[in-house]
Amino acid sequence: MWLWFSKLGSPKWFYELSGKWLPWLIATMILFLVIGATWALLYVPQDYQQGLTNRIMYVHVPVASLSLSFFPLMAVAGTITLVWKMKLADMVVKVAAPLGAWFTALALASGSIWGVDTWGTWWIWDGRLTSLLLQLFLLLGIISLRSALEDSDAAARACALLSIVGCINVVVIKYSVDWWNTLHQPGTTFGMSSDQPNGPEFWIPLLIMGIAVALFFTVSLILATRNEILERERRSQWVQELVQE
Amino acid sequence: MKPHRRKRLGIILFIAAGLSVSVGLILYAMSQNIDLFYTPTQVAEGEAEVGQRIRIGGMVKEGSYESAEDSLQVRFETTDYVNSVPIYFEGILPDLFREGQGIVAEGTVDAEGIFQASRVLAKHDENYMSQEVKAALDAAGATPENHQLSPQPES
Amino acid sequence: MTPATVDTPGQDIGTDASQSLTSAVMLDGTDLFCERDDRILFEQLNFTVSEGQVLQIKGSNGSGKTTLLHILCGLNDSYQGSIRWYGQAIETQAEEFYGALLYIGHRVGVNKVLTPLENLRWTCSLQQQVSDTELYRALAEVGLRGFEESQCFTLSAGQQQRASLARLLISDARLWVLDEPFTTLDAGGLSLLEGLLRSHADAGGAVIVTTHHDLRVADLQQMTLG
Amino acid sequence: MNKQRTSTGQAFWATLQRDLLIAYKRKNDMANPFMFFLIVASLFPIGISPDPERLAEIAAGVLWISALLASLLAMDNLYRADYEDGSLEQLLLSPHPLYFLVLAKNIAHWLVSGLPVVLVSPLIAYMLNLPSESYMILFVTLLLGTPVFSLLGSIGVALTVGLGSRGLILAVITLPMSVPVLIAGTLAIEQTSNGASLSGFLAILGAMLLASISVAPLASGAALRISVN
Repeated sequence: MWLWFSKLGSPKWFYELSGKWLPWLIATMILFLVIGATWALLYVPQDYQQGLTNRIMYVHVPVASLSLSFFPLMAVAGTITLVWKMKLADMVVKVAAPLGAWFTALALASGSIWGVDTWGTWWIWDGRLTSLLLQLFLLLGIISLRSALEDSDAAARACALLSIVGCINVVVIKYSVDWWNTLHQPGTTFGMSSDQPNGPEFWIPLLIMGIAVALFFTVSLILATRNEILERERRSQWVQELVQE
Repeated sequence: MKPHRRKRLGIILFIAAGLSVSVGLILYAMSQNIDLFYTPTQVAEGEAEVGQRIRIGGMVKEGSYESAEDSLQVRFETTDYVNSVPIYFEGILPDLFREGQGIVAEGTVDAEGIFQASRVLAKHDENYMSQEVKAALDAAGATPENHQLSPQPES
Repeated sequence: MTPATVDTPGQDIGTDASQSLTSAVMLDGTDLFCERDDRILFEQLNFTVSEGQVLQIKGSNGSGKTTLLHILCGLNDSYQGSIRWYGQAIETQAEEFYGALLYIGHRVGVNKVLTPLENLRWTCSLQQQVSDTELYRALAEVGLRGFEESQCFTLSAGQQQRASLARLLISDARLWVLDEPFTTLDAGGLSLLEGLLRSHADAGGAVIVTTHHDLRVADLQQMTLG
Repeated sequence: MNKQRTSTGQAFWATLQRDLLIAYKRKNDMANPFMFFLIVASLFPIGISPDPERLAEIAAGVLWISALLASLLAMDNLYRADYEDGSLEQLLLSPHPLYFLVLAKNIAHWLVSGLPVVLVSPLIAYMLNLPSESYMILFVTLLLGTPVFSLLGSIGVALTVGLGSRGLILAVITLPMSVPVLIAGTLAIEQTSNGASLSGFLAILGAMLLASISVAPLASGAALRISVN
């Protein structure tokens, strides 16, 4: 187990392993994305109230739920960076921040498009929206701290620390804005039979889209990490050999 | 015990004590009414003071919607299927506003028990149904619980 | 125990004075490696400092002298290798180590708006209790009599350096780590500091110092970085 | 020559006294955040409307935001001088737990930058036409909330102390983290005037204060080590 852990920390090992996985991951992602998107856009029945607008759910829900996973991910990777000084973990913290910012921005944008039709407003200072907006600000803060610190080692640890502090803060912000103002719907529980609300004809495409977006997230994270590995290890022998080929 | 061990233990205890007291305070705060979000029943029972700025959440009662011909004034009742509170509002309602739909209104309760809303927002519920299913459910006399707004804001 | 001097490629380390066999090894580093911004500052670096010894570290600008001192003091932990205090890892006895360590950096730790007296009082109080008489005596000894109560921004750089060096007179720390302590001192200051180093070593203390100044002390080791 | 070691408590007091002494000798640094608070708070009536009723509505928010910005402005000199003159290295090399030394610096900093703002807030509240029954709530909530600003800001400033230009990045890092306190503080004033439970809000602010006293100095200490490294 420990061997596996330290092996995983080696950028070279990760690069080679992820290189083997990537084609499969990308293929699965495209498959799920095509099926999910076609189903969601063309075949999901219209909602009895929202009509076609409802279909933005198939983008918004997967993206928004994934964007909540960035801070925990970065906090875990940051802890590993601080405690074990694993370079790979720092690379994950580094590439996850901009990716998280994009996901959060997309969640906000898709939610806002949905909101204009259902709530009657593009933006509202609701608990979930506000906490997601503040999460975006915190991520942007981490990105700008990284770019401001010249020393890569100091930047790695500073961002790791800020990710951990930020993760705690996202939780506190979430609770504080929740009792501040709430409009967003609660989470939906899905029914198993098609003659109930939230039947399979709604949630199966959502599940497929969820898997597709999660795969997209994984693939982007791996690709960005691979980029970062090449960038940082550009002077090492194995990267030189790779370039030669 | 070595002195530095004792010191470290001291810090840990200090921090743990601080954190546990703060958790206790949060639990206490949760037991207090701090968010001023009321259900129609709470308003009907007079829990909200007159003139106090609150938010009320409930469903628009079927058949209660009336609007003026020449102005934006509307009147409807909001209900949690136990009690209803009449709401008076002047302004543009959101597209999703319709009878049987969940809403959140901000405003004050006046002396006659009418809620003077300064803002009405449609709260779309967490249930999705195709139009056919909805029709089938209605035909079968579905209970309102299926699309009842949760009485408390999510937390 | 690793010997004090190891011939390593790229590292020119040599001893000028024989090492006393009887005294205990205070601080030793084994196989130290440090890399900064893709540049290797030093690798396979070994050293030992025993009681009564002065270790002088030389090297050109940017050769990593200050980084090495930071590593020895635990201010910097981005290195590989092991550093031990009386044969044991520092983390296991941090309080003993930091109680016995006196570090004066390149930036001497003298606040500009405070007076030498107030500065000295605070830095000393981080380690040990001192009385005002001791503080006054130490400041007088480093040549700051009459300046005890003037704010440090009115003093010259050399005087500020002397204010920081007054700690050497008060502290009972066994290990002194000094980063370029001679730079701003005048001739009087030089011989004063040299005298302090000598008497500290004679009393069984150890000194690690970066300087290009020729030190005249009994048990001197030299190490050149870069 | 074996000398008596200082206890952690003595090192804590020495650090607190030193920082207060420095603040006393640099009265400008002490006065600036205070002046800033007064000026920012008085910009709102000028910028929005001098109408007493509208002012009364926004007064709580204006006071809290001004206090937050004033605290942010004051943060910068918490560790900067120490970083530049090497005192920070001495602090980190002390045998005493860094947690308490950082806490001492944070307390000293709040006493000179946060407390004056709290003390003058009822006066500004009067000028902004805040309903008089809210004065006490404002005062108490600011008293509980501004130390949290200092403790959280300390983490941000410790992370950025080595940077040449840190003003804006400090704001970008610190301001979002301060939002929960801002919400609790302004809601406390607004909602209690509507009849909500005051003790609930005070409990929340107290919880935030205790939690940040417990955790923030640890993070600040770690951040200082990173910055000196």
